[in-house]
Amino acid sequence: GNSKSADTAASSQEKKSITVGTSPIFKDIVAAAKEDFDKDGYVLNIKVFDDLVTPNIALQEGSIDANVYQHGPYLEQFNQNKGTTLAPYNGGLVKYFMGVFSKKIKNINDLQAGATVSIPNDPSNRSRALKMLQANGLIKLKDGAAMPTKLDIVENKKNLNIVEMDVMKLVSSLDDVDCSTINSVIAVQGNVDPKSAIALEDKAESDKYSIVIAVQKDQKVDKTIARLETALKSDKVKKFLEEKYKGAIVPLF
Amino acid sequence: MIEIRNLQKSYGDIKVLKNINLTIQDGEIYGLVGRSGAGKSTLLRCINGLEKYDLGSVKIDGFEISQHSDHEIRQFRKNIGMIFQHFSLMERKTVYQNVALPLECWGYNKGEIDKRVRELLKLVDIEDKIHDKPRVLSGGQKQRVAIARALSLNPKILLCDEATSALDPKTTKAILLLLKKISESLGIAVVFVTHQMAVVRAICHKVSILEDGEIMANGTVGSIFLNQPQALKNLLGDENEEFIAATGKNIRIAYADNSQILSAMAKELDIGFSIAWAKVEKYRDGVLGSIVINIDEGNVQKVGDYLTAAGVKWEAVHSE
Amino acid sequence: MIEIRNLQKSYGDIKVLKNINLTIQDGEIYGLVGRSGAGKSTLLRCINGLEKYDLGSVKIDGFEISQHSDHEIRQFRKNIGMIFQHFSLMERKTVYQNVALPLECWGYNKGEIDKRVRELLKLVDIEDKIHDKPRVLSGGQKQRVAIARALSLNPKILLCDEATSALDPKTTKAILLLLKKISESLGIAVVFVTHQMAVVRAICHKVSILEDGEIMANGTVGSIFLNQPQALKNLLGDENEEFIAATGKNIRIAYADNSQILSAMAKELDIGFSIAWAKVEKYRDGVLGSIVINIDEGNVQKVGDYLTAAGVKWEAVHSE
Amino acid sequence: MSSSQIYTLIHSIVLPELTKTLFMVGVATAVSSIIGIGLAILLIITYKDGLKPNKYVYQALNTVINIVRSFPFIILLVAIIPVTRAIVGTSIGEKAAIVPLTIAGAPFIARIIEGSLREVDKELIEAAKSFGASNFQIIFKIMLPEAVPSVISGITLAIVSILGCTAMAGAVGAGGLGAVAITYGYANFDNTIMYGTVFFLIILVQVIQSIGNYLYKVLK
Amino acid sequence: MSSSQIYTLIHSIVLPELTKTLFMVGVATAVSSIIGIGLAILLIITYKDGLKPNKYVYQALNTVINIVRSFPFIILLVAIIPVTRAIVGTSIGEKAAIVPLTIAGAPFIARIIEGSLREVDKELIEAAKSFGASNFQIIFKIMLPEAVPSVISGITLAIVSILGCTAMAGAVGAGGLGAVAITYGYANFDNTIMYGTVFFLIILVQVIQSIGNYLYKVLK
Ligand SMILES: Nc1ncnc2c1ncn2[C@@H]1O[C@H](COP(=O)(O)OP(=O)(O)OP(=O)(O)O)[C@@H](O)[C@H]1O
Ligand SMILES: Nc1ncnc2c1ncn2[C@@H]1O[C@H](COP(=O)(O)OP(=O)(O)OP(=O)(O)O)[C@@H](O)[C@H]1O
Ligand SMILES: [Mg+2]
Ligand SMILES: [Mg+2]
Repeated sequence: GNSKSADTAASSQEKKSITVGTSPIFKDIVAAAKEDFDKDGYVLNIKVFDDLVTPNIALQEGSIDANVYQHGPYLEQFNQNKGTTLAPYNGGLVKYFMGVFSKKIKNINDLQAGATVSIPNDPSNRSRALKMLQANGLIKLKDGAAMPTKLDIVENKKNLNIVEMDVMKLVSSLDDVDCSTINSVIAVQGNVDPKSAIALEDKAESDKYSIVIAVQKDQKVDKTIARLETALKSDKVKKFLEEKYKGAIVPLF
Repeated sequence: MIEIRNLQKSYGDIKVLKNINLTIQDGEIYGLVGRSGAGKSTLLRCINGLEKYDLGSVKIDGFEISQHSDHEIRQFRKNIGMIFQHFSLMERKTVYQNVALPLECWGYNKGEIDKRVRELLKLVDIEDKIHDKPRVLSGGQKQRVAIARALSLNPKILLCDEATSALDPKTTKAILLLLKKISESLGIAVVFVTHQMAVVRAICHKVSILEDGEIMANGTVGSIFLNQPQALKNLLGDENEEFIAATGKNIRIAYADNSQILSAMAKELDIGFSIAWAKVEKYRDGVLGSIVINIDEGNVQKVGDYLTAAGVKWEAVHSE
Repeated sequence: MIEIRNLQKSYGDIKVLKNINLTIQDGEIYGLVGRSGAGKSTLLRCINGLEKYDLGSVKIDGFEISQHSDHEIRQFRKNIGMIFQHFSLMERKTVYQNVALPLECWGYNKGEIDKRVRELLKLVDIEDKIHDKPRVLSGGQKQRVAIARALSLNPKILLCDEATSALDPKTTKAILLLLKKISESLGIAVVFVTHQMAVVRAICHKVSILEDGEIMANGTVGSIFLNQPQALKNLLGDENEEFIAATGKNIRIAYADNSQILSAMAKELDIGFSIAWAKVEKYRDGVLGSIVINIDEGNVQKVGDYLTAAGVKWEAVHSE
Repeated sequence: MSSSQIYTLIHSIVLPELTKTLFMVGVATAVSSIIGIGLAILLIITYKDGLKPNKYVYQALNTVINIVRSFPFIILLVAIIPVTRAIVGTSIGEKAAIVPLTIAGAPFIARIIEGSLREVDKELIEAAKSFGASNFQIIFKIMLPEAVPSVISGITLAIVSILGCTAMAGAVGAGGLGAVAITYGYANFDNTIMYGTVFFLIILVQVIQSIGNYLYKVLK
Repeated sequence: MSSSQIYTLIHSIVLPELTKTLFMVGVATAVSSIIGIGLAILLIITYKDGLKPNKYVYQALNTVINIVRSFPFIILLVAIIPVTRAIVGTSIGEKAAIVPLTIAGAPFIARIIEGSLREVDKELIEAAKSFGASNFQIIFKIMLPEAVPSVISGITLAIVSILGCTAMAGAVGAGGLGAVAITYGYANFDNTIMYGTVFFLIILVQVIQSIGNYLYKVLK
């Protein structure tokens, strides 16, 4: 009985081996932090989820200890809709931004009526894309929609044909559409220079969407998560980000 | 005992069986003959309940299939072996496994099964193909496997649907002998659908002639072949064309038992005759058949009177 | 003309055909008999090339299938009709469509096809099932459809594998008559595998007896049935057991043509005899058969001498 | 779910997306059935015991089919973008989705039909040979007609599988009920939309399967 | 691709992920075959012309199968998370992926086996009835053995389809070759990893299909 309670005590404060869920996009960042974390007997297990819902479900059920893939608003919305009790661990980690890219036009105002615009089909990127289109005066969205979808478009003066698709397909869709809303991470990975964007998300807007470490509200491994945060916010990671993403992912530390 | 009363069955509008009445005793070998499509197979399948009927009853030792539970029906069918017209062998099992299947289904142990299967395969003379699949068997070999399978559970009733149609004469004889022996020694009833009259003569006690779903004639084999009812003639076809009679007249004599009628007639009437056609065969325990003799036109009256006086059935048949 | 020379065929280790030599002329109806598994079907299938053989040659009008292109083989097979032992009908086509199929494949027009199909279905007397699928046909009905299909292209050669085994006697006669007529009027060769000796006698000119893949006897039907070679006896089985002879002796007489030998003998020798067994049938254009007479023991010598003097083949047969 | 929600769901999502779905599934099934049946026929013909055995052709086809079947659908979607663009002029939208759906469906259908054709009784093929039917006729007048019921149930299976794939075709902006269920329902935490659309998918599958079963029964 | 890259690919990705893939596919196929065969048997028994016709049971099963087949796999994955958790204790990882793979596979296999069993000759079933075989025996001693070759090719088809689904199991962090091809290859625009892993998937499919074909040939 004694040793067991000791175990529990230890794991509640500093579980030595944790599992962190992440997405294909952010897995490299977490991996970059692994080296620092994995010292003194600590082990960081990385689980890559090819989905935006399941990492939170896994976190809620306790199958993983934290996840790193979503921005704050998404997490909030998730909690609201799914009744989960997840929370960001301290502030934002990194951020990326949205841009409008095109192989056909140089200026967003050159967009013809009836032009085709591709946008991401996942809620976290889609909402940002739509808001960016609104900011550029192309469409109007219903007031108060936290995570708007195509259904929330109330005005579409240019009668744009907005096509939703997988974020990963946006880059290749540039050959088929007039313009596309792509986030900087995908752009850089798909060999599109983020600086070639013909329009960008408001800085104030993209600041809202910083990526967070999500944990359970009443999580019991505070110390270990703190260690994770430290590892993620290291200079090493910063350097890695600069080298690999060339400014497409902006460290917030 | 099989009792069939007022049996009726239709497929859609077509009445396939019309008011069939039939009683078959234990130990009896019963022939069922009739033209193609007359309903023989259907009648046979009604007996073990593979086919549902519309009206009437089929009882076997008082058991009417429509009134019983699945379990009872299984038990009942265990006692009824059936040889199917198209053999219905399992394509993916060997000869051995095909014959063993009913035994397995009834939970016999391995040793018993092995003994019985080998014994049966020997009886039907197909031991050399024991581990072959039906695919590589000849038609007659398949039929023999089907016969062995039907006998495997020592049925009390055996339903044979053209069970020797694919067999050569010698094998046919051997199989018929086997069936006769089984029927006699164990008192089992055999219903034998066939197109081979020789088979009927060889082993059947009684025979029914089906015509368009109706029994048009039935009785002992002797009486049917002697009396030559119209149904039999319909079945065998007009045989006139078979007789050669360049000259003279043909007279058909119903020939039964070991009478010396022909030699006696030749001597007494001092006439000559040739034989235009004859089929006299051992029928179970006597001989039976018809002989068509060809005589001079002038002798017809004499011969007719002589035969009538001797109590022999005869008729003049017209040649081509 | 079909010429088979030194034909050999094995399945694995089993030699199914051993050095078969056979010549079949145009217009000839050739019987192929033999025990179950003797290789009859295999031989038949070698003739139209459905089965490959190991050695030897099969030529039809000089055409050897193994030496020709697909296209030529098709053309060749167009002229060879085949009736399969297991019918091989298309389950999902109607009777009409089954018979029409070969005609369709050879590009006949709708009108011709319709005319021919209806004519054939009438010939085999199955018009009433014209739009039924094989599933609902009786065994004999299926066989008749198979016969109609085989005749549809007016073949020059017809291969029949137990083509009347599922037919009642009357239908059998009608079909045989049909085949005979076709063969005579169009000079086509028919190879007829069968277990029914009556069929052989009724329509075949010549017959070969296969035993374990070898031709053990062949010749005209007359000579085979008169001479009763061992192969025939092997095929028909020991017939002694069929004769009843409580008393006296049985003598088998080979009976051919319209002789009055029996009546003459009765009168001349002044003896009586009964008939223990007889099968005398019209064989193509004459009669042929055997008669077993039962005589007193004391008369055996007399009768034997008489028959020998008259040039009639005979033998004493032992009863049970 | 309130009735106004249902109305919105049906009007703004189900009807337009159902149309797209039917379009994608219909065209993809039709084309992949044709290709699949063609491949199956080639497989059957060139098989060891086939009408024209040809080891090389058989192995080549077999391998190509296996290769295409090996691609996870989402990857196939990307891998064949040049092909898609060459055929329909664009790589996005429901027309573009038809190409990968077809390419994924064809080898699946080929395998199913191959199975059905393999089960056709050898004796029937021999009978056809006996009256001189050409290989072409043996395939189209004997084997395929005899296999029709099992081909029908195979294609029914394939249609439902292709319908399942359309959900993933959302990745190229094709829309359709499945994609809506995922992107608007599932990913947007909207259970109304998710189960609502799935409900219509269920009805669609039920209808497809019933038609398949009915045809099977009639044709058998 | 340099040889060191290939080495890394094989060592750090292919081998461990292959093991996971085989594990997921193996277990899911085994379990869903059992369930699928069971369902198929029930369908066949309760069918209108079956051994024990029962309209209600048949319709119920039919509908359940259609419902499960209607779910886009990703939605199924999430919808059954409570079930998954109850069975394997977690909703993530390869063990957890087996549950949805099985649930998706079973109705697919059920349909395939149903098709195979339906093709068993009615006359054989009658022959079995004639000697008093029980329904149980008719299914297990006659129908299934007679249908074995076509069951085998059906299950081969199903294995490859389940393998295809494992790619989507990446959504629950299950890993496996397909998921790696997507998350490391596709989602990272890394063609080396993408096509490299797909190459191993192709080999895997080739092996599965060859085994299936071989068994079919032997058993036929
Ligand atoms: N399932 C069915 N549906 C419709 N009609 C059928 C069915 N089965 C048999 N028939 C018809 O019933 C009639 C009798 O068939 P049955 O098989 O009993 O004939 P049979 O006397 O055995 O003939 P054969 O000697 O040719 O085998 C035939 O006309 C046949 O077409
Ligand atoms: N595909 C095969 N593989 C192996 N053996 C075979 C094959 N086909 C036939 N045989 C064997 O060849 C022999 C001859 O068969 P065949 O079918 O020619 O006989 P048959 O004379 O027609 O007999 P039946 O009168 O019974 O139809 C049989 O012993 C049979 O088992
Ligand atoms: Mg019958
Ligand atoms: Mg044969």
